Amino acid sequence: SEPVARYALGLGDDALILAQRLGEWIAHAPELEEDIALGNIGLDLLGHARSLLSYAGSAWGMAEDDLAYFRDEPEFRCHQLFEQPIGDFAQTIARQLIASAYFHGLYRSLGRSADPTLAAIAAKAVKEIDYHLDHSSQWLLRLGLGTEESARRMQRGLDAMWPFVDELFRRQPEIEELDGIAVDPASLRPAFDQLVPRLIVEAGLSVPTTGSARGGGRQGVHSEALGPLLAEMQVLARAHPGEAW
Amino acid sequence: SEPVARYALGLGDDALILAQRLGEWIAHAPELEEDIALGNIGLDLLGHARSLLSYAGSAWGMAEDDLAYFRDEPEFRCHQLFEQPIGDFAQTIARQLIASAYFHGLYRSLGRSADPTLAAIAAKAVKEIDYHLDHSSQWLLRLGLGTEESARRMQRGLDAMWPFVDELFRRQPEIEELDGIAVDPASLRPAFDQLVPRLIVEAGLSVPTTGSARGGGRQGVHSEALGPLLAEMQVLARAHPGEAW
Amino acid sequence: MTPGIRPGAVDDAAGEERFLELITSDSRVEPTDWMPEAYRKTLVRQISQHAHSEIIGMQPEGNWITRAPSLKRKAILMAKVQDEAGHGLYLYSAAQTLGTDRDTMFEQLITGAAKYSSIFNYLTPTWADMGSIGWLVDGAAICNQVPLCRASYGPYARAMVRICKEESFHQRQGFEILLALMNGSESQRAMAQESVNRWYAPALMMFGPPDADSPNSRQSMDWKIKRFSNDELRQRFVDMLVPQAEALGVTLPDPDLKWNEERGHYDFGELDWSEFYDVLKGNGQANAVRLNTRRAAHEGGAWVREAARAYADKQAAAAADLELAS
Amino acid sequence: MTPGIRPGAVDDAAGEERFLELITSDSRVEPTDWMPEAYRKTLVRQISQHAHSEIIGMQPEGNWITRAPSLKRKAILMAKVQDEAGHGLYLYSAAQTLGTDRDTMFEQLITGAAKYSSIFNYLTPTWADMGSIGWLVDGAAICNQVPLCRASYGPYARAMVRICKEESFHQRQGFEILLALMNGSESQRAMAQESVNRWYAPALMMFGPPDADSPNSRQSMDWKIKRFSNDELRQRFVDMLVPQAEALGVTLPDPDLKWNEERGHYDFGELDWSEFYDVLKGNGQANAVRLNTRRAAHEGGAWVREAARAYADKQAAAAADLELAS
Repeated sequence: SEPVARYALGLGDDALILAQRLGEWIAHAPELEEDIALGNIGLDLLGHARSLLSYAGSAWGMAEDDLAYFRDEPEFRCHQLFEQPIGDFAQTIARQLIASAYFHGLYRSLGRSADPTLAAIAAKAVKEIDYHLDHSSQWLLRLGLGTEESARRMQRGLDAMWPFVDELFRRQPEIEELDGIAVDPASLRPAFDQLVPRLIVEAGLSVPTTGSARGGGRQGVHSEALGPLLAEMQVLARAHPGEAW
Repeated sequence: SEPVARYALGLGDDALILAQRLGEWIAHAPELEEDIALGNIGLDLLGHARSLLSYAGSAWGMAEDDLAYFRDEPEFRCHQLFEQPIGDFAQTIARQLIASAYFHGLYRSLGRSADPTLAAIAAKAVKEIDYHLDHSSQWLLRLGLGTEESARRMQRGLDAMWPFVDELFRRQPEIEELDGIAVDPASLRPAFDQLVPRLIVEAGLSVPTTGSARGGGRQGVHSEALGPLLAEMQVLARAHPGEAW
Repeated sequence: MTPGIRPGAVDDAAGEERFLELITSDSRVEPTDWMPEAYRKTLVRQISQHAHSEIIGMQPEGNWITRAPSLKRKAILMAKVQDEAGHGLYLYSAAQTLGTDRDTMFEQLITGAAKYSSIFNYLTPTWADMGSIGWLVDGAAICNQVPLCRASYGPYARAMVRICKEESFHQRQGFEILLALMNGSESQRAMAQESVNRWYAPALMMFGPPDADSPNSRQSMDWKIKRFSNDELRQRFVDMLVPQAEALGVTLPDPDLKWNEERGHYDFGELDWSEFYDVLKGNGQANAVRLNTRRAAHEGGAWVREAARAYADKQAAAAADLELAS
Repeated sequence: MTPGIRPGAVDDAAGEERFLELITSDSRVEPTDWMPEAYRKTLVRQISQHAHSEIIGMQPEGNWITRAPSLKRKAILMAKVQDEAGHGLYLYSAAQTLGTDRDTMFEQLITGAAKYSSIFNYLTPTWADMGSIGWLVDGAAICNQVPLCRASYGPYARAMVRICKEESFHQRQGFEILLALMNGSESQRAMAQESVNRWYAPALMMFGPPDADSPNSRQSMDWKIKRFSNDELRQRFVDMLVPQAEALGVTLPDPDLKWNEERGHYDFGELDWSEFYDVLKGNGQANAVRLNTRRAAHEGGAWVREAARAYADKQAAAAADLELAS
């Protein structure tokens, strides 16, 4: 149905844009193991994106690539967290920590969705997300408790990403009719708040006290980082509209 | 004439792509003075690019924007030096040093071209380039003789850009018919070799001994950095083909 | 020189008298004149906030330099963003005459201790925003700043003269961007209107809260730093905008906007001040990104500034040696 | 343990006899076996060069991850580039069994002291290059590597078994990219053909210079590290390519290419070896960029590796304290 498709589109865009960002790391990571790890996480997310976008597109007679390559910026529905530039490794880890904790709760709940396709996608994603969360938690500890410089950078990374946390958990009027199918984002906040601040403190760092960005990604309001990302992502496909690859 | 237009196109692309790169610094420079200085240099270069592309386009009934926004990568004629990413400030200074020394000789000679338009564009550019060369020479000294870290970075920047020097001065068969109009690039090399290595040594650094990149920018062979640059530069214009702004 | 006495300093009573005389006679207070500490502090805060606004204001427009849709627009935009950096520098210089150095002010900016205009916490998702910023944001800035060219503190007033000249140029450029879009395709016109819809109310809020909620304004007006109240300036701005909007063919997003024959002004609707205060508190679209971007540039460039300092020191030492030897 | 004697070391004469026996009987030499220093050095050089090639080879393909024209192709490409990082790691592990540690080898790579396959100094200006690299470059690599699965040094041979399996998967993916383009629009077909034109000769040169100019090969063949000569492998590759090119509908850019009934092989034209040597000397399209990119990643990530080390040390110290206390 249309509302389910719109819901899947938002989730798919989150995964797609974060996967695109992680792809920027490959061949540029601090060590080969991280080229592999960040690539793996990116691949998992790209897999989630493809499932979700295919499902969304099925309601509109569109393929995943129609959605990924031929929508303009205001038609994207990702939260702004996922659009932010990769920054340094610490900023990437900060975002991965937040994102993984969010997906962790989300896909666990969504695994119980009354919509069998969403439930199946989520159930498959859950195991992968466990690894993502473990990866970022481990790095949070290493960087937070490693050297003075790494702790400083890790704190900066958290501070830079924290304003985009709030948006993830805001109530979305558009999914209220999807009771039992969609997950109320607000319901995921307590678990996040129980987990992430504890991890940050364990890593010897401070839970940021920054304000919250206004957000609006689910309504097509995007940060300034998305435009250039889409320009690059879509350039080739758009130069050859309608072609197969 | 067609050969003159093609010659102007190459020079225009050099200036355009370097201006585009310098534009990336604005609001991101190490201090406000450099936001201004790099912006100034970029603006000058953009001015040269517009004059040269307009002139080239006049032979083909095309406007500067047709050339800047609606050519694909293999149709661009810039040397590969100008396409390289901005890197850190030292790498940017290394490129500016090489580029300014090259333009310095080029526009001085071109000021005596039998083609009055090219001569006029060059004569105007010469004074601006003097400032550009002074700016990069000063920074070369500051970074080369400043701190251990700045010297290390400046040397790295020079090493990274040096492979692209050779291409600037290669004989171009396609301009041989433009005797008295175009400048033979090879004729500019002695002055460059007299100036730049001396500046580098004065700054306490070593003249790089790296190999030379194969190049081919004037034939449309570009480095991997150009594609993403064009994707971003052209995205908006291409989304609205034929519109005025 | 007697320690503790600055050159040109006079005792407080005589100084205060002269200060009041300068203010009353609409003359200029200069850096060497005696001035009340509160006057000095108010000025430093206001001038440095203005400087910070110019510096942070480079980002929302800088965002489109690489994507400007024509080379002419790219050149104009680069020049404009560069002007803003220049304004930042003039203003820092003016503030420095009051005894606060530039590094201190800049530090306050990047640690978040000092404010900048909330308007720059809004985003520029479309090219039309380059037009709206010029037309509406710079337009509002001009309404604010023209009277500041007569501010009682000399260095500030003089900086504003130069800045206002450039700002009015910027405003015209913004207007032209929107005009080109409104004369363009349907999608270009839609882009322009959508952008004006987003920027109109925030631009009106640039004058600050309604007079009733702006208790500090009175003192600034008495000191002739400020010459008109927030609401007066806002009214002036709206009166200026309406005919320009008609010329452009854009609709200003306020159903209550209409000419009031009696007042000789346009009436306009209530603004949502809760949004204003929320952005001010740090919950705008881009507060964190703006600060982080400038801080990252500053921190990432620390080695460059250190090198420049080290080099200058070495040069000075070498020059001193030379002098000694001669 | 007697100092100076490694566990499993034997005196040279007995060791050499056993080594020759292993080689002659086509058995595997293992890390603990005695081996001639030249054999060890040859292997370290060859294996580490192979590892470096995998690592540097990530870049020309990594270049298209953000721009891949479909999500499926993006996923395949990401997985492929990641596999290359994995191959780099296996190969480093194999080389480490010969007593050279990974940091040393990596250092040799980024300082330019060690070589990697020249093929990765070519550029990937078009998406079709993702196809050509898979089909031609990985294809050539497989021809080279399949015999290495029987190399006399055990850890190397075992690493190659795993790598070959993945490479043949990569080659098929490359073929499929080109096939999709050849089944596509005219501009897609042109893109594919143009790319094959660029990569064909460099891929043939991947097997190294003609046998007459490759004096070191003989020793490697005697040691059963190498099983076939450069020219034999090149011939095998060309024979494999021709029918695949026909299936694709691309033309291989060699006018002299034709079936020789007598030899039972395809004849092919002379290659321009001056280009090969020029690229090897550092004058290829991307030599500097490839090294600088990896070096920048490594140096830019130094603080991350330091943090990981510091954290591990602290953990180890804490664990030791705990043990002591218990």
